[in-house]
Amino acid sequence: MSAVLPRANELTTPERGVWVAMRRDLRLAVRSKGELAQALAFFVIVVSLFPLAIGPESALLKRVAPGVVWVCALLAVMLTLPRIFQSDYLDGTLEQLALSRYPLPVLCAGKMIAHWLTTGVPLAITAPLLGLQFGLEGRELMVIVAGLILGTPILTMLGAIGAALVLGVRGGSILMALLVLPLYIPVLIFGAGAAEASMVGVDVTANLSLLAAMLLIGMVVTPFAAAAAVKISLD
Amino acid sequence: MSAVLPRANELTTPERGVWVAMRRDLRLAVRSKGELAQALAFFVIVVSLFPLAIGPESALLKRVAPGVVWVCALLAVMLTLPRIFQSDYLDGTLEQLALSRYPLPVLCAGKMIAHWLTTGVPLAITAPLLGLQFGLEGRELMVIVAGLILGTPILTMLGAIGAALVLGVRGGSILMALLVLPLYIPVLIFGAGAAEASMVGVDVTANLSLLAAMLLIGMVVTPFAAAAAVKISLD
Amino acid sequence: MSLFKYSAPSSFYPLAGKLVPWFGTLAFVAAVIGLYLGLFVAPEDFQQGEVYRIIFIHVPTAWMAMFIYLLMAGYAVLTLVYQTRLSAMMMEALAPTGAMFTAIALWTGALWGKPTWGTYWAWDARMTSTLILLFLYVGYIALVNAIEDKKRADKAGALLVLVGSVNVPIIYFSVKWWNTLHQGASVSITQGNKMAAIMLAAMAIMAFACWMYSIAVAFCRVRAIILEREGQSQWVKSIKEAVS
Amino acid sequence: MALAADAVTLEVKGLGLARGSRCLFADLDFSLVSGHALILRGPNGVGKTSLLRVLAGLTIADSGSVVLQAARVRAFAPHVRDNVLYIGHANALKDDLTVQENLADQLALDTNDVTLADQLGALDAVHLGDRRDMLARRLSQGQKRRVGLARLRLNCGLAHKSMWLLDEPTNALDEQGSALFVETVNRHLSMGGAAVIASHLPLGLSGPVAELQMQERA
Amino acid sequence: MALAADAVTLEVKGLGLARGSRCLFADLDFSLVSGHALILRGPNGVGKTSLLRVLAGLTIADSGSVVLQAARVRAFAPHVRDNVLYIGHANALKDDLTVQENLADQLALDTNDVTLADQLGALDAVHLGDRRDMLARRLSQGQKRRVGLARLRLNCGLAHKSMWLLDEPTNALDEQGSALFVETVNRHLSMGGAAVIASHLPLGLSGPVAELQMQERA
Ligand code: HEM
Ligand SMILES: Nc1ncnc2c1ncn2[C@@H]1O[C@H](COP(=O)(O)OP(=O)(O)OP(=O)(O)O)[C@@H](O)[C@H]1O
Ligand SMILES: Nc1ncnc2c1ncn2[C@@H]1O[C@H](COP(=O)(O)OP(=O)(O)OP(=O)(O)O)[C@@H](O)[C@H]1O
Ligand SMILES: [Mg+2]
Ligand SMILES: [Mg+2]
Repeated sequence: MSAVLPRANELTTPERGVWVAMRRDLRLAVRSKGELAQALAFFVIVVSLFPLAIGPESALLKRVAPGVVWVCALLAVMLTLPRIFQSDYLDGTLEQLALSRYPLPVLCAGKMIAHWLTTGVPLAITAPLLGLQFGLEGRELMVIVAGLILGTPILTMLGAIGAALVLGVRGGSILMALLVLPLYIPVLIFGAGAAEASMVGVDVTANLSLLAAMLLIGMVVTPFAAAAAVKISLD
Repeated sequence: MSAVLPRANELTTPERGVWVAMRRDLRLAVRSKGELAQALAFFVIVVSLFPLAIGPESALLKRVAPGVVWVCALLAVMLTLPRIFQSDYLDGTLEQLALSRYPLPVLCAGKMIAHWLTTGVPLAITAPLLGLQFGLEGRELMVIVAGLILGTPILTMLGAIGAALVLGVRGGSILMALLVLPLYIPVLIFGAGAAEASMVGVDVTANLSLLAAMLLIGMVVTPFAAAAAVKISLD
Repeated sequence: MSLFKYSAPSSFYPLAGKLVPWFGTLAFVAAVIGLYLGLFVAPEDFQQGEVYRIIFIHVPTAWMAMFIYLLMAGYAVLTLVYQTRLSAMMMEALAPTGAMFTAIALWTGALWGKPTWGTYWAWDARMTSTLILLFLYVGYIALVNAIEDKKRADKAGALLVLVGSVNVPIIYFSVKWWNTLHQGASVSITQGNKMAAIMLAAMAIMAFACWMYSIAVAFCRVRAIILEREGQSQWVKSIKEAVS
Repeated sequence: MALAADAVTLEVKGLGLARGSRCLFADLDFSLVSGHALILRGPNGVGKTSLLRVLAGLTIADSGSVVLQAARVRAFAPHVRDNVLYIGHANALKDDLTVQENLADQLALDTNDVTLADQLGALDAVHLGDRRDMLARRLSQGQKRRVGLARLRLNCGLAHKSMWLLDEPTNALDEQGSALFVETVNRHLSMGGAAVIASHLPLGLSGPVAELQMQERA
Repeated sequence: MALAADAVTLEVKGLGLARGSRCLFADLDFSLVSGHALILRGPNGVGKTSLLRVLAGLTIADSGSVVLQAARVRAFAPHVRDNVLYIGHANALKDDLTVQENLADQLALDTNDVTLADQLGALDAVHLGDRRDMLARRLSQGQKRRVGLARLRLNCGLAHKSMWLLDEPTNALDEQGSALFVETVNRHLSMGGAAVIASHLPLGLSGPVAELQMQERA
């Protein structure tokens, strides 16, 4: 058992850190049955509430469809944000992550990816089905999917920061909503904007490329911001 | 210290049980500063998201206003549901409540009241302001307020049952959303229905009285249902 | 622990104490002059009539709403990079004032909208982004109040404001752009009512008044915060004895 | 003797509980009367906590019966709620309330005639007197346990919950705290109460104490 | 001796920490080298946990310095993350993963060359062999602690986190478990590791052990 080994940190590369954190969270998501389905189901249900609340005129529904779909996607992602850090914080895992051989931003990045794979991706895939319910057609649907693919990771990344800030704060989940939603607004506007544009036949590339730009910036910055937030919450 | 006292259960009347549970939760809500404001702020923000997603045409906005307000109120209440039992479950308080001298349904009733006072009431009070943003006028606003006053307690009561059922389940918050939202649909339909009716000048009493009826039934039944759910989660 | 970190509040406390009355009086005087010019001297607006005079409240407060957030962002950097406690306290002291000005800008704007546009609220780009700014303020205040441990609250608030400030420009332009995409019901605000020099003067003076007011109030609050935070430290005790 | 009137009796007959495929205990028989204590002993995972939860009616046994005060223990039955005081691993403290408020709230569940003076007295006794206005979240591990100890001290005098079910009560307590606990239980027993206590450590209770040694089952 | 190369040293100078109005400790000086253990003693609430968190860089001290491996301890500095293994009151277990998966995930944070065989060996050693595929949520209190014990056992051989900071590690463990813990720490020390342990119970470590008795301050 006391064989001499190379110091493990030579083996602990950043990529591996991302992978370790991501695998862990993905496995948990798969284990707690239906967790994958949940964000999705919430999305579907809330979207379906609107016809009940607004009334059945198909013209009106089609008109508001992109907006409704986007707002609901945004809420679905937001509701699942606590998953990223909450339970790890409560059971002491977060301390262990912070003291692990891997730098915290790397692990945060892994967690973000896992969260996106278990929320954003399923949402983007189902959105078209809901769009059909509201009478949207091919191109419009494609634009919504594209927007969600680009937009949901941004929601996850910004959200992770908020989720980390409210760790251990009572009433945290809704406080987090308070912090995060204003930051989500540009994503909402560009995403829904693209969809609307596609409906009135305006060019959508502008909107989408803005989302892409935000995504790139986010990928560089947010892991560090999230890690900083975690450190603040652990002290 | 060893003075002989009457068995305490002669002193522990149901009303008192309601009061004990309610006071406790209200104090907690007041303590964690801003918790009162949070449901409210969430409500305001999400309502304000829709114009950003749908677009600023005032006619369209006014048309969808009641539906949007109601869906958002519903979500705001739902997001605060975990407050009712979650933390009590995690820190072992719930077991103590279940083993206390007061019957569990009584304590649950107290908790529900506390939750409504800290969510439904503030929502009903703010709703008119948001209605104004969407260009609704006096009577329509009044109907929305009346609907919320009658409807939000039902949301709390039904929600408490769902909240109790998902205790200790990972990803519980969103799973709870799945359980609860379908139950919320009637409330949504009658509430939003009343508001719509007021806009087209139809009589609203039918909708509202249906809400009132649901409220009365709920007050009788739900405390027991919630208590049963708690017992299930504790075993 | 840098020396500055510990000496700052103790030395700043009396300084602020001395300055507050000055800024206070300046604010008061400027406000009186500005309002007098604005409400009585300035001529009536040819198309809007008397209502337009609301501009003398509206515009300065709207400016302050934005400036104060930027200011807070600056303090946020200090807090996170140099971990100076005073900067964090300044943020906490400024936030309510900023929120208030934002609210006033919204309020006066809405009041103004009724007579001029026939509606209290139109989802005009500027209005919307101001509303979002209010949300940002509220979020910060909620977070700082919700966190029990002050040290942590400071850092958390700072990080939030920083992330927010990065978003503010994005938000502003996104909203502007969103609004112009499908032409909304709103009238462009800066549409030409020629501003007489006297109006500009009045507005400038009012803006100055707002600045002075903000500084005065912020200093008062910061003093209160310092007392609350350093309640047990020696110099505060000595002050309290001196007072009582 | 204050409680002689309603002396407490616990009768366990042929009790059995299985978890998944594993049988934790079977045909368990014992009984307990006023003034007596039963200590549950056994290796980790043998089933002490599970047994306590069955006695409290929190878990339903697979076989056998638990009879408290001549009435069968069912989940949350009134006579159980009137007589059983269960303290598990969790401390049931609200982070956002002060120590004294937490104590008051816990007591309010059992009785409504504990004066503030009594509470402060108990807090002093468990060395939390100077922490009484501190938020519970700031307490150390052992101090959190001590709040429960204060509750116990008040209980043996006031609320008359005569059957104590305690799960590793001395965890995280220092020597002085453990001694205080022992003294508290002794007082409770001497006043006609009874207690079932799961613990890995020697407690050194005075008065009639039985031990139940639980064995790992293949 | 496997670790002689990177012998571990901990230097604490004039360390001070206050919480709210209360000063927990001030001008604390001590040092620790390979093969030595330091036991933190003191009444509940005296500051043992707080001190451990400072040493781990989780809490920032108000004054003084902690120097580990000749480099100053800052929050989450690389050399801290490479050398410090901290186990607090929380068990860092995922309820929804099996025991073995939990162990594997915890190890994966420090190293990536622990074979499954090693893991199962360690689980057997802590008497969790037959529980390895059970969900962690079902474990008993003591069994949860034992997973951490298994991690420690693998660590002294494999991951080389040489500075152990352990907060009441024997809580909820039975006699056999505590004995196992002591043996594990002894092995760690004999391999050139070092440990700071907060505990209320006598541990009976062999080898060079210092005790730090912390006093309640007025
Ligand atoms: C709630 C509604 C309103 C909000 C939130 C609002 C917000 C703002 C803001 C943030 C500014 C400063 C912008 C800058 O200086 O770049 C501003 C300036 C101004 N607002 Fe408003 N406004 C509102 C309604 C109105 C209305 C109804 C009018 C008049 C019809 C109006 C007229 C002006 C004028 C003339 C300025 C100064 C021009 C300038 O600074 O470019 N506003 N408003
Ligand atoms: N579903 C299950 N399948 C198999 N065994 C289970 C299951 N659920 C729980 N167990 C076992 O039941 C036992 C629960 O025991 P309990 O918590 O009562 O132990 P304990 O005597 O309190 O131990 P400790 O001294 O560590 O507190 C554990 O050994 C656990 O492994
Ligand atoms: N804000 C505060 N104001 C005053 N005292 C505080 C504050 N926060 C924490 N404390 C005190 O600091 C101490 C924290 O001590 P710590 O948790 O390190 O104790 P410990 O030695 O680990 O005790 P135990 O043996 O019970 O685990 C407690 O006495 C607590 O009352
Ligand atoms: Mg146990
Ligand atoms: Mg401790």
